[in-house]
Amino acid sequence: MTGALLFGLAGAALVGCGVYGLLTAPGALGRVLGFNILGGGVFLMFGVVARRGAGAGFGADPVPQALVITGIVVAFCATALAVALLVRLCAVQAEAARGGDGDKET
Amino acid sequence: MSLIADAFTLVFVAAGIAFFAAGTLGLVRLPQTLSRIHALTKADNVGLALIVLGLLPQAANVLEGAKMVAVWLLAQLASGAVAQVMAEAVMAETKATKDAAPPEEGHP
Amino acid sequence: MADLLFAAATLLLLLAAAGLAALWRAGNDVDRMLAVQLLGAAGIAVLLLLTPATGDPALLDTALLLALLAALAACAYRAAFGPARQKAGTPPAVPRP
Amino acid sequence: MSALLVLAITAPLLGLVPLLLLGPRTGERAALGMLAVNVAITAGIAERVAQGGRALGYVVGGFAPPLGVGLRADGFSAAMMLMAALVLLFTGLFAMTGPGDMTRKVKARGSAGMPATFFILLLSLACALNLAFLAQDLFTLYVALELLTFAAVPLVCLEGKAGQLSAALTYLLFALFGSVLYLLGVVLIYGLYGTLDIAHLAGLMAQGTGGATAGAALALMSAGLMAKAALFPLHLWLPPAHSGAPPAASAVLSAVVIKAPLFLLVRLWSDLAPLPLTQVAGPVFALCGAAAIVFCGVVALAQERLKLLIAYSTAAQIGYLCLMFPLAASDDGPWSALAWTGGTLHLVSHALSKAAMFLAAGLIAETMGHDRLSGLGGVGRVAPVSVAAFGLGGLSLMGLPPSGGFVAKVMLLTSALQQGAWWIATVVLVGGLLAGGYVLRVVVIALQHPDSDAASGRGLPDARECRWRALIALALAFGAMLVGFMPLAPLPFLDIGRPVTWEGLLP
Amino acid sequence: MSLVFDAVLCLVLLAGALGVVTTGAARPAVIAFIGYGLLLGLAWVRLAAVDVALTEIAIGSGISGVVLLRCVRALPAEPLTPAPNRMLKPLAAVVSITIAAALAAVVLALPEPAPSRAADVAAALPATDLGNPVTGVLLVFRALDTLLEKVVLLLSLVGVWALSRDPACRGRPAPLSPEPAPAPSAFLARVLAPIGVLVGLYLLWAGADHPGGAFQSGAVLAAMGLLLVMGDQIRTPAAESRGLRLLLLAGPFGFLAVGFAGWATAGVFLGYPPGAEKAVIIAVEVAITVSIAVTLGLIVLGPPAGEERP
Repeated sequence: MTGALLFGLAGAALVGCGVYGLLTAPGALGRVLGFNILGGGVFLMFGVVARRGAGAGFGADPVPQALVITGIVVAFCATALAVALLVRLCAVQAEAARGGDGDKET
Repeated sequence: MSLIADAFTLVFVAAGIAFFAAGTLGLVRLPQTLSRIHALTKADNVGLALIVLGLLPQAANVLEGAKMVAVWLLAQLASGAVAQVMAEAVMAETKATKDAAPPEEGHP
Repeated sequence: MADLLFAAATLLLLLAAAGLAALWRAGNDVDRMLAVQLLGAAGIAVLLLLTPATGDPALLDTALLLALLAALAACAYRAAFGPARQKAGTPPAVPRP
Repeated sequence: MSALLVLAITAPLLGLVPLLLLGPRTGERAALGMLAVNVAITAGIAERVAQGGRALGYVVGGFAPPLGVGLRADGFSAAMMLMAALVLLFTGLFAMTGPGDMTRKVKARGSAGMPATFFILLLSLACALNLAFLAQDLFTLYVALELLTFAAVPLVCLEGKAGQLSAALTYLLFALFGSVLYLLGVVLIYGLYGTLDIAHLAGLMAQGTGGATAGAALALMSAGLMAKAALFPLHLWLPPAHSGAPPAASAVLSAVVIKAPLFLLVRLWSDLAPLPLTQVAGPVFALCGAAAIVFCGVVALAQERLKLLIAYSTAAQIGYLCLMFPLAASDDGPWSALAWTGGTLHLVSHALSKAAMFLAAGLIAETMGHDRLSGLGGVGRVAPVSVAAFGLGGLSLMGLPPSGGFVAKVMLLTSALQQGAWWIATVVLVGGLLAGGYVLRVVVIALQHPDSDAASGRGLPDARECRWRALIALALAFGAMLVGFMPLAPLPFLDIGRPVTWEGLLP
Repeated sequence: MSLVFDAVLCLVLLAGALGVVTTGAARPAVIAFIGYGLLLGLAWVRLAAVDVALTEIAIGSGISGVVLLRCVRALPAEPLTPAPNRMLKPLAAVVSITIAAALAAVVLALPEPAPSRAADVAAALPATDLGNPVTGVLLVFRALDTLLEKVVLLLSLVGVWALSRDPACRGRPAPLSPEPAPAPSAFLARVLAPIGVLVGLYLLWAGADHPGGAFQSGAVLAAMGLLLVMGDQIRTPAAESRGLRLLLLAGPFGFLAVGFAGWATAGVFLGYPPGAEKAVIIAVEVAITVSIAVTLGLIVLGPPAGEERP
């Protein structure tokens, strides 16, 4: 059980890392990475909650584990959407910088 | 019987770790990226092979042992190919910098 | 026996971490990618060691996945930073029309 | 077990199939049909709740809540659902390809219908909102919030301009930060109680076993919801996102999207948290709300662009709901019930009036070719219906009779005075004055004689507002006025099904 | 001894996370993030969560890595750094350390014995005929969450496609590399992808009774698809293709159809027909695996580039 506690502390520290990344990142990509680290820490804490709830023949409470899987997929979707926005933004800005013909689209 | 199996496992795992250590050392000490790739791949493959070999007696059943071997084969294949990809990336990058460095603005 | 296997896994992890740290500070980005590959290889070995140590055969599936996806990162790196990548200062590559 | 609750969530999704498989026109018609069906379903739910006098419940998959997830509609959620469904339907009608749109293709800026993507997002919003109002499981609510975010963010940047893209990115990052905080709270709650069902949690929390951790969890969840609702210190993303989006998108974003996290905030503190904790947290929320009303109201006064002005007004108006928390939590019999009714009515009337105003502003901007206030002199002549819709919507923001805003603010004011909360009463009044300032400023400019607008040196354009679209905005504004004919008393409908329990709802 | 291993793993994990957030440049930060994902996968294994570990390795590290590396390419080489505030970093450090310490205190204060739903799941699982409790929670007990999460996935693809220059979202997404694939990448794709597809199918098949399932399998299949695209073995698919759209819809709407069918067969929405639970659950899993694979792959590939001109 103490092993789970260690990971719980690591999860808390990861949340701290993620917040630091969100606060200090110079660009949007850095913030996205910070968000991912933060999310990883939160998920890890959920995993610890699951591990502590081991019983009934299972090594861990399966409910939080299932929720974490859902959460990881959602977090990935968020990352991908943010990245797509960022890529498009960079392209539009680069176009505008090159010739200012970026606003001819409707 | 299990004592012999355990001893076998320990010897081979220890040897595997030694190879990993050698690979890591090479990775740190070798001067060029290309040679580092070489060191990494070789050490990994041999180290992993020794560990898999050592763990085979510990496998609960034949299927588990077969899966271990499958993991090793897959890792072998992947790391060989990855080494190629990375080496190609190094070549491409050095070529790009070489191309880009000498001429001032003469690039099409 | 399980303890010894755990000790071996710890040793591997430490080795990978040491290699990682050294490469991270010294190298260029390809070297950093290499460091990640090293980590992946050590991860596979660790998972293999933990399988008998914990008695959970499902860990082998994780190792299998790790071996499979190590290649993905390398390929993605190569695809993203090929020679067509301009040097600093030029605008980013626009997608093909 | 009421099947309507399941239909409320799934019916909007069914509309996605034709949108993704068939042509845009067919898909658009199917989408509007589904939005109408959604109104019918939510009206049916509201009617059942009112008739039965008790909440409706549904247990998905047949596994009762501690293990499975349940849906539940009480009076409060039924009212919110109906409001959201109406706003979505009207916005959908506003955004559809109209009779003249295909022929006027040449007019690049013209009010052609929105692309098919818009309708996909609108239907997804309907699903997400209904889920947020119905779900009783904290993790299902997390999924609902994510669904809402993923439907709302692309709405901001449908046109792909640089400003919109960066506003959407900021919005997404804020929303994601909010989700993570909310999820962290959920993790702690599960660690404490081993369940995420609101009814079960309310019982467990009332026993006071959680201690400081429970408080921390609620605080984290609230902070996350505040980031998503753009409540005062976390409102920075709202003005660029809501003002930059196309008008139909701005309308739903401002009117209903931010209402879901606000609703959950109310749910959290009135149904989940034990009363002593709510009484501690109430003043903090009220303080944030007061700051939002005053600060964002003043900033709105200083805006030079119509849509930005309306967006800042949204950030300010959110504050009124937060004033409700200490008043409703005071356990002061009829006066706290009055505050509760006032807060809810404010949510509803603000949604209707703000949708009307954003749609009207969009039409005004389209007619004039810009939305700079200094150049809008005399716009009342070319866009009379839009200006009327804007003015009527503004009535509700100012809190003048007859309007929903008036009734809501009077209720909050009465409750505050009766409970001796003078500072809240003052804030309500100051907020009304500020709203009066920025709404009247626009109306006065719009009604000016065009010639008096010498500074800009440009006359009125030949274009005319799109009449049927303006009428839709006007209808929404009238809806906000209709809310104003409520009696000035606690509404029993809103109290149906509280406190939250599954008793009598499970099979 | 296992405690020592856990402690070392936690420390390395933290070092990786710190590496991500303190490395100033984008490319090293993303590379560090890929390594961090691998370590997180190991941590999940140690928490007796092999299902999560598989998901984390496949999605959190593998596919996320592709997305992020691609993003680095698109960023301008010299990021516009705002004038760095001297106070920002120490202040941020203080804030983050405070938050981490508070959370650590909360973790230490969690109640003992821990509350758990494990017993409920164990009691209800036999009725579903599944051996893997996590699959049971995902597809039976909390099927509504999973169904809606499929919609989230679809919606994020809609969001990505909405960024296309073509408002009607036609055409193919740009390939991941602007140039033809080098020989080693092509070789890797040709050799590894078929094996990977087998592994993906194996995870799907195993998922009913052992760790694995639709998410993990879909992610592996998507990764293999991306590998093939990066190796120039297949073209990116055209967004307007009717077949592709059907594949996208198969998962969420197949699941929804099964949910409605449950009304008829089990008397409740998202119920499974008594006696045929496992067969129907596996059918649903197959449908959502296909949709997850296609959706994840397309999300990574990005918005379609508009209609092709011959």
